[in-house]
Amino acid sequence: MTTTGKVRVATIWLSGCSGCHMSFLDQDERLIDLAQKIQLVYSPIADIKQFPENVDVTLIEGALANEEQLAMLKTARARSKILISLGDCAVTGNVTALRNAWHRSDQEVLERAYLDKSDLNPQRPDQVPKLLVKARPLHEAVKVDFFIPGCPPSADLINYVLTELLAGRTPNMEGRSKYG
Amino acid sequence: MEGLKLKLDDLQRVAEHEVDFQRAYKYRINVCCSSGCVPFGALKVLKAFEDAVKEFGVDKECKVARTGCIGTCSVGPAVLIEPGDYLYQSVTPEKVREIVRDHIVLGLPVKDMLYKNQAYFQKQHRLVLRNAGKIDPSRIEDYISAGGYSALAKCLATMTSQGVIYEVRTSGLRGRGGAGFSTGQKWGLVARAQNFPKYIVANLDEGDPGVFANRTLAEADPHAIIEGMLIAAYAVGAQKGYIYIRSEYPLAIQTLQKAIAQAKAMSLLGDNILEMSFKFDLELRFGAGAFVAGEETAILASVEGQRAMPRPRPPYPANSGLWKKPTLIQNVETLANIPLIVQNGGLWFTKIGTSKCTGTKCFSLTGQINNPGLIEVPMGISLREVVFDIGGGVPDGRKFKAVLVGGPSGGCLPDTLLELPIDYDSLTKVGAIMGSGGIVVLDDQSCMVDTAKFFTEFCVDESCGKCTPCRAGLARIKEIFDGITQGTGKMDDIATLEKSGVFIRDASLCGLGQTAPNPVLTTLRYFKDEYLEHIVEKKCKAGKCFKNEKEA
Amino acid sequence: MSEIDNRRLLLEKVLKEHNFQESALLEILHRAQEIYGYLDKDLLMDISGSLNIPPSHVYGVATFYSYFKLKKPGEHIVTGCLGTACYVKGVEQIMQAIEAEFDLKRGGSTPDGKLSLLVTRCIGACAMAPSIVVDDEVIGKATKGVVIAKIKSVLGGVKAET
Amino acid sequence: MSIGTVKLKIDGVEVTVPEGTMILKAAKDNGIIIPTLCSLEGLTAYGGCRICLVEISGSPKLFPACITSVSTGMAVTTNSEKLKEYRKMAVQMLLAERTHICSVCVADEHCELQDMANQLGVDHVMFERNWSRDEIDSTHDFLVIDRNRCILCTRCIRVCDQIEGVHTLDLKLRGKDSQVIMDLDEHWANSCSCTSCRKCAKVCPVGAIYIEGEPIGHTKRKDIAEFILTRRNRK
Repeated sequence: MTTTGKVRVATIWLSGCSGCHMSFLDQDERLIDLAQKIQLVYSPIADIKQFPENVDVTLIEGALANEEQLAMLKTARARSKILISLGDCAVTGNVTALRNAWHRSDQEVLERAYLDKSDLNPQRPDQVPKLLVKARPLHEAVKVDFFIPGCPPSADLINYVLTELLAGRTPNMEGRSKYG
Repeated sequence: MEGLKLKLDDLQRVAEHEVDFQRAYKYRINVCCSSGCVPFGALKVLKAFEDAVKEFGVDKECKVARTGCIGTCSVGPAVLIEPGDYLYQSVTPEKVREIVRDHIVLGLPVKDMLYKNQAYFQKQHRLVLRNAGKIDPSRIEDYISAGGYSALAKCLATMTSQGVIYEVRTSGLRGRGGAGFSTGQKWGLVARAQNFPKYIVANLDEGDPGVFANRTLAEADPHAIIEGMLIAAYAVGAQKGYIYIRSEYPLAIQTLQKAIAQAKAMSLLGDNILEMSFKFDLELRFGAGAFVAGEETAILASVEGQRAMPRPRPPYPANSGLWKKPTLIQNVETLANIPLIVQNGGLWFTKIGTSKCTGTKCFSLTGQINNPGLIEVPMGISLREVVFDIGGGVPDGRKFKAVLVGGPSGGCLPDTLLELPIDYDSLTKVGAIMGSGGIVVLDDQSCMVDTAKFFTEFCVDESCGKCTPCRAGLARIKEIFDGITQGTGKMDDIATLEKSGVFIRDASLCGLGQTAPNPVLTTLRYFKDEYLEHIVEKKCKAGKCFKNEKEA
Repeated sequence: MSEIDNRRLLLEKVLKEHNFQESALLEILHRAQEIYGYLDKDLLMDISGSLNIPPSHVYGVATFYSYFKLKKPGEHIVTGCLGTACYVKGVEQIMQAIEAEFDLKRGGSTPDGKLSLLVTRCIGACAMAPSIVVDDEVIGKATKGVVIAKIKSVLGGVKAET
Repeated sequence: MSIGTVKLKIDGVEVTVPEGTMILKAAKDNGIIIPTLCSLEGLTAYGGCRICLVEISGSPKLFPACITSVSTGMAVTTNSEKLKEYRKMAVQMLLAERTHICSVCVADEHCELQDMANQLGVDHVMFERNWSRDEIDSTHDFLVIDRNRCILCTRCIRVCDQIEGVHTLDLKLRGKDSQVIMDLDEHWANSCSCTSCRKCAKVCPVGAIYIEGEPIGHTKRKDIAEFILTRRNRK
């Protein structure tokens, strides 16, 4: 915690559809209560360039699919006390991981996505960071403290987990999570 | 003699006649022609002996016999000359003339060809293998002259079925198939079941890689198995039996087929056995390459012609087995003990072994060891005695590292546990099992992680796929091992291995799944440093791992 | 009478010996494989019909046990024993050498159908590990050189001395 | 012949049930629900999924409730911490075994495996997943099988054999390679024995067998086997 006395929270968007962030925002009026207790120090919905030091809680949406994301994830892990996988892509790989069952090389995956399946202007991408062999859930690369599954997870569930953590309790997912 | 319908008193006469017949020979040359010695040319050696005794004109005083395994499989072909039990090793057809000339004609054993390691036999106690290597398994008369079928005769003539069960119970004999359930108790359960017909299944589906005790027994002394089954049938009231044998054992199958035919011809199988109102039929059933079929309930499915998938117990086969009828399932090694117990009494048997674990156990001794082979030792003998005194220790001046007891689902035990007495309970306590008696010795060039991975792979291949832990769980464990041995292991892997191992052990349906994690759990327990070395330093001291296994 | 008819007659004899009993399915599959060399789908359908067992059940049993071959095997068969004792004694290296020498993978055959390489979990010849079986002949304490020479001689149709 | 009754305790509650009742049924009849996957009323018990394992006091072993019958004086625990942990483990192993991606699955929100995960609080899978990629057989007019979602519970095989009576389905191979097959491993359209009765799709707990174009909530009918049996026995 910082001098403001608020819990420093970050959110990260890796390979996902941003639906989990939408769900986060769907907490609606409860966000106002949350804002009393937390300070958003990094997020795709805030214009902050660098992932800061000393973060209390980081929520990460999306699967781990390329090397840039892996570096980001490692930074986040090193600088956060609590790391939370937010949503199915982060928890299972989900849609992003569909390519895993295809068992092809990263180049073939890119060609399929940018050339074969492209309706307009097929072109070979040159700015995509190098893909990992498999798209993975986050906990296969770093230690993850809590999981909020769902595609997307409900706003209620996100709120429940955050509220419990802010109160210093361990969330109990039994009967609450909605896998998939 | 074949074709003669034996009566009770005839047995004695056959035995005496056969003994007289054999006494006419001064020497008996036993050539081991079991699966272990044949590939080394045992059949040619047998032929050479037959020719040589004729050549030297001693064929009237020498009986050349084709026998089963003597146990020294690493130095085959082995030849045992009686009297005096002179054991020749690595005999070649070229050396046969020398042996016959010196030993038989001149009476001077050829010293430098004799098997040297006397300790190999001194610490053994051969009950089950009493006749192995000494009788011709293809002649029922040989077995009868060695006292065979007299226990059956004793049962039929003088004992009630309850009396037989009493002796077996008194003997404290426990199932030699691995689990170690009390044999007498099991017989009592089947005998009590009031549902007919009843069946007996003799388990010769020795699927444990590295184990060949049952095969050896069947090749060397098939009638001991048949007699044991007959006595069991008499005791529990069964009239039909099956011997379920691996199809990978062609010689054992042949030997048993012949033995069954002989027993039938002499009215030792079929209706009115020994002219008594006792009836028992015996058939062979062939396995087809499924380790799990050795499991008690899976073997039943297999005998019935189904996929060998185990089912939960209860109901136990003693009440609901083959075609839902009471069925006694017994390992052949257990059965081979029975004639001795009946003959000598249950109390006699308790004097061998330890108080809780009576009798002996056959072990197949293999791996990095000087004297691999088949041994039979009293229960309670220490691992050290087996590995070093009998086995002669590790060859080529290397260091002993671990011993694997109990087959692919056994445990890897380190040198600190070498003083452990071999019995069911002591082994279970340290995470190993008796299993079907496989002992594999590993030297310091073995990697324990690689070893655990090898056994896990075996169990993954052999899992029947019915229950989740064994099917899905073992496959995950195998993947974790792939990671660790290819350099992508994580520290979390150790906890995951441990957690899933314990779960698979506790939650699996049958013995295969319940014991499959043993190699993983014991290597984690005794050789954790090697896991850490693989995960943290990405190093394998033994040089087995981190090779690019998955090329292309 | 053609060869195929003969084989069918033999199979029929086996079926009758076992009285068309469902419980003899394994024995019948064993014998059918001996007669035909392997179990193709027509054969399995035939057995299924003869014993009145559902085809899926027959197929399930035939594929459960690794001893049954559903594909035509090579003319010559080499089987490596991957039992514990053989593994500890280095059978893996011999297998890799065979794969490299004859350009085939375990479980498969050479394109000309001359040679199949199979694996088994223990043939019980552990004391003379490592063991390789070349056309029903067990080679104990095998080495790369001996095994490869043996296979070559078998393929060349020369009766090799052991 | 009268059938006796048996008194036992389930989770501390004393219950009385007919002799020979399975623990699962005894518990259910007394309001205690033991989670299951492979078990289905009207079909023979299988005992494969290991979700319904319970503890019986006096034994260190665990027993599948679906196939273990009650006995007098038995004290059964259905929901200890260890059992919960083990159930979670079994569900995780099933989720990791093949390709399960709920968000693109026909059975999403109508899947017993997914429900089980949620109910038990499985919020992630500790194992790396195995991404199976078996061909989807959609050759049949309307029945589809996607073996990548199959959990090998064999409900379809049992309903096909025991209720429909044709035994089109069975398992091939063994262990992790086991697969549900039609006849001699034919494509579904070529199956000579299939009657297209749809029962397999109705009992499939996951999205492995489904009816093309039909909402899965409409297809699934867990009580179908028991329903048909009751109807058949009606005089």
